[in-house]
Amino acid sequence: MATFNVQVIIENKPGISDPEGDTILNDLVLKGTHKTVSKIKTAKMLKFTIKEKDKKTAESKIQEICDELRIYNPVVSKVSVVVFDA
Amino acid sequence: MATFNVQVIIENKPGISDPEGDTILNDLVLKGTHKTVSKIKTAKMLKFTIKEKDKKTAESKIQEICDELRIYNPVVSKVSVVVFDA
Amino acid sequence: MSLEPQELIELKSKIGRDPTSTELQIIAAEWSEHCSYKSSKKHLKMLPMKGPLVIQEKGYDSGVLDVGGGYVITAHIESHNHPSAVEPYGGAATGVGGVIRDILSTGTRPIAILNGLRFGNIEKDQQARWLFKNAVTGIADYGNCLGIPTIGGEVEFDDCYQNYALVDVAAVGFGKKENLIKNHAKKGDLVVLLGGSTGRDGMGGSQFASDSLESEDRSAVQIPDPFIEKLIIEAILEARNHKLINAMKDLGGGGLSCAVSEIVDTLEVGIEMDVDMVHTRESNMHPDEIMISESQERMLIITSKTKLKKLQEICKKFRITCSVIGHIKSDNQMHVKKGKKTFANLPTDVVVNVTLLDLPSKKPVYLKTIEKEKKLKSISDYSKIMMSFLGAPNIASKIWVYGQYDHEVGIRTVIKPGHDASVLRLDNGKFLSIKIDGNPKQCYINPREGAIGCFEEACRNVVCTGAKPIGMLDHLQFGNPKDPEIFWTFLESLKGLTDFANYFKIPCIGGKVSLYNETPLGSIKPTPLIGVLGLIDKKPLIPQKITEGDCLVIVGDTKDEMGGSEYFEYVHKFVGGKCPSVNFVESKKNMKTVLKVIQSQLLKSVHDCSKGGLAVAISELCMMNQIGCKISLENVPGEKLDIDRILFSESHSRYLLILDKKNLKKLEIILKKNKVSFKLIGKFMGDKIQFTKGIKSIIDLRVDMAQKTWINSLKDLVLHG
Amino acid sequence: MKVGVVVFPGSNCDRDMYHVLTDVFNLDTQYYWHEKSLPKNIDAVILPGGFSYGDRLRAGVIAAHSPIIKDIQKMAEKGIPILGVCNGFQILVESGLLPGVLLKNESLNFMCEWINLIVENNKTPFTNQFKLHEKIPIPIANGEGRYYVDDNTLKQLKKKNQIVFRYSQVVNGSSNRIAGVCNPAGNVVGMMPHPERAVESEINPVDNKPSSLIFESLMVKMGVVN
Ligand SMILES: Nc1ncnc2c1ncn2[C@@H]1O[C@H](COP(=O)(O)OP(=O)(O)O)[C@@H](O)[C@H]1O
Ligand SMILES: [Mg+2]
Repeated sequence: MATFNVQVIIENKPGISDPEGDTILNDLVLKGTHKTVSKIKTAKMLKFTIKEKDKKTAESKIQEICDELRIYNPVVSKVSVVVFDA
Repeated sequence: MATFNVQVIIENKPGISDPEGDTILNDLVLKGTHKTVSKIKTAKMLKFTIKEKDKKTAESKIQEICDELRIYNPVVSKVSVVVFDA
Repeated sequence: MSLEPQELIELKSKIGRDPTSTELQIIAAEWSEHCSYKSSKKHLKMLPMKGPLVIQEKGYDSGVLDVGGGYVITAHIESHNHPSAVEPYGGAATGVGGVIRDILSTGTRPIAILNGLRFGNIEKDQQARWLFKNAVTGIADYGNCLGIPTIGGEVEFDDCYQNYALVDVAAVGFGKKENLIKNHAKKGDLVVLLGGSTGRDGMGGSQFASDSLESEDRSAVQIPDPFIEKLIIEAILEARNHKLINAMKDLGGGGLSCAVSEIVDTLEVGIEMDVDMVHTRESNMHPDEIMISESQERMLIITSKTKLKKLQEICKKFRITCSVIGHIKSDNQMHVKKGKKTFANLPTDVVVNVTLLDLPSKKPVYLKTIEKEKKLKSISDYSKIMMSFLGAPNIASKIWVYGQYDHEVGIRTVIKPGHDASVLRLDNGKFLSIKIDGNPKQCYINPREGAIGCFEEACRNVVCTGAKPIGMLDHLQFGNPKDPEIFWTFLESLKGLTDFANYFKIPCIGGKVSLYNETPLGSIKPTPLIGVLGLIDKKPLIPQKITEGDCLVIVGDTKDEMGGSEYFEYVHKFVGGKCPSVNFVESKKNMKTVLKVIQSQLLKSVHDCSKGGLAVAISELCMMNQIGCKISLENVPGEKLDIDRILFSESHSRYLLILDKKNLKKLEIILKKNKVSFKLIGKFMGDKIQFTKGIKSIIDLRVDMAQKTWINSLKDLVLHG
Repeated sequence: MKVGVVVFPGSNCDRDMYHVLTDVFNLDTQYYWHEKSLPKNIDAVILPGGFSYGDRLRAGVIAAHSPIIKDIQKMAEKGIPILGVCNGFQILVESGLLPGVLLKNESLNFMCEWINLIVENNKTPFTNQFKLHEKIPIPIANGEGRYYVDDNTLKQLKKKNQIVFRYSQVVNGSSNRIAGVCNPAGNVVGMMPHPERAVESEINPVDNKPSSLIFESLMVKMGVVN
């Protein structure tokens, strides 16, 4: 058994609006001096610490958790899972 | 000039509690069948699209934006910036 | 954390030996200004604390008022200034949490929150905007999650708070008198720590609150967890219903050190506790750290052995941790162990009794000249000035703030924020009216009159709803008390409040002192904040919609008192002039008379006249009711004054009465009989706010345009700079 | 008639709802803690507002995994009237009993204000006493109240008459100004605004009659009144 750090990123599916990202861009960043930014998207991240026999199992376990427990809402969000050695 | 995707991850500094992560762990994940998870930490992610002459400039620009515009509060959070080619 | 050299000597002589490091930490926490009130305590005694409705019990952290029918109201006020200045979101949120636990510790359910907020100049200063925005979100997120309505408050911006923030939170509780916790403990009782785990966050916060911010000790930041606080509230109220709580105290500044020593000392018992039994967030915490950690959302309960099991069941139901950390002894010692090893063993009276200071005071030099007026530029277009004035951050509607607060949960809120005081219905058929007010601009110019003014203004707001003031909360916020000039302003404010409270027989039921509020620019202006609670036996005056033809009558004189007015400071950038002062006799007469006419049901609504003066108060009525008004300034009672003074003087004791024309005669009879100064000054009509003097038009504004500016300007400032 | 008010850790409008059901409408009402099961003979179930589990991860998602939800699912299938208000609506959505999702308000802020609803479906157990398109002054208080469905689902909702309430004006950016929906059978209804805050004239600055009809509809449906 080994310990893995797993990053789960939950973000909007394409086409779903992201008022928070837009607000940070328009009311904060573009109001300042930084005009080279053209888009900001917000996402939520969960960092799991999990003990499994290998990387692959860790990844599939976390994917399972995300689907089963509705860590993300499939109507609007998608999720991506990246495993790191702890 | 090239376009870069920059991921900014904002999370609580070490030692600062994360009640949301604790709740997701204890009231959702551990109540289910997945007992191999031992910790969950939440973080916020911002994905910037930025046009700069190179990767390094992109990174330092984004770091500047985060600091100057108080995208995060250094008292409680830390930020990490990762640049990808678009 | 450290003691002053002479305090260390004193400690050694009291206990006859060198203190251990844990003892030093405990003492440093408890003897800090924040916990011990060492600079202010001697003087705070002057405030009248007793009254026919006041219930005094030992060990209460909030005031208790008997409101009849077997019910009580509890109330308290706190601030979280230093933490909010570095982490506005968490600082403001945990500020709410702290005062809620004070209410809870008496055994009453928290039913309302009020907040007073102060920041630097948000028009110029991005940092001030950031602080403001995040403090508001912090309060909203915490109070909303708890399901306790935030029903009112105030917001003010002033250069003196640059890079700083004052976040004051008042809370009200309600419950049956018979359910009040009668704090008691006997030998063998168990001491239980309940709620969130103890961690290293918030180490040394009370010390931090007493130090000036320069050191920026950022470890003193606390992470809010409103969800666990909500569960604690429900668990404790359920435990209360089962009579499982012998005594209770919340953990605030000074953490376990202060909570344990104070409760044990109050109950005249001793304690033996084991830090290993405290549920911690991190491993390897040192006993010193456990004793002084200010981790939030924790309560201390003393229960009997036989009641423990039921208490544990309740905690389990609400998924909160509770640990038995010690037991009560009869020796008046505070004995702290880790396993078998003793880390501290102090007489409780030594811990809780710091030597009180009697700091020197001296009238500040600046006060000699501040009330002199300078020549001001003359105004050619009052309409234009008025329009920008309505968008000034201190005048503009605060709807951007209270619109983010759930002010209705609990379904008690009869008068919602946006008027003068807010009103809650109580289960005994009566109503509670409450408002907090402050005015540092006036307090700076005249600390005594300014403080009295805040008190009267809060009373006025409550009176506008038909309530009789029954209790007061004060929060005294000043700079470094070791500066004799600052300490003088503290004493003057306190004396003023005392005089007013005595004259009006309004007892002080609670308060707080926050000193060392220093910014990079120096001390803040004196900022006492006064909360007034009023009781309505029958029916509150709920503002009715003003319609075409309604009359506007003013009660009270307008005087040449422009010092500290928003007009002087915002329009003329002038700090100075004569501070408005309250004439006690006139004030009482006006209050009583207005309450009388409200009871005789002649009025549609009453609005108090304060910040921004008559011009703003009347405009507010027009904008809220979307109706115009024609006002004849020559009819305004009082001294003979220039136009700008009639419009913008912030004289106290003035009320605007709105009524249907058919009731005017009856009203005039009552007002005359009570010998108050009054006059019919205007009529509601059309869609313009029109101030005239004789035949001359002074201000002419479209209500809809004015309203747009007034409603949106704060939001626009925050969101778009 | 027996009504159950379900209480989750962090529910905070449960007591308000209970007060209205018992003191205003004289209904036999009982609280049910989220770990308990619902009795078979219950006539209606209400999920009140609040912040179950502190709205962590996403409003309603953790509570949607509570043991009691299984019972609620069974009751839903049996056609028993179920109403979710605010957080209760969020829980019903997250547990799949109602379609769509509730996102952060477009303003990104918590919003507490009085708005107007329009009744779009007066056939549900909670709306049968309304005239179609009747206006209801009522308060909202939420941070995640923006109802979202994709275009296809929206078409379905319209076809099956599942849109129960709409805001009379744009409030928070909801798809089609939707404020409340029901399941295809119509017995499960979710709404963001708080009817329990609007049925007593003392605290209702506008008009308490329309909101009362939500509860009176239920009573008619159950045959308590007609
Ligand atoms: N921070 C706040 N939180 C909640 N309500 C607020 C806040 N600031 C102002 N309000 C509300 O806005 C209204 C006007 O406030 P204020 O200008 O302070 O009134 P007044 O001049 O009568 O003292 C009041 O109802 C008050 O409770
Ligand atoms: Mg007022």
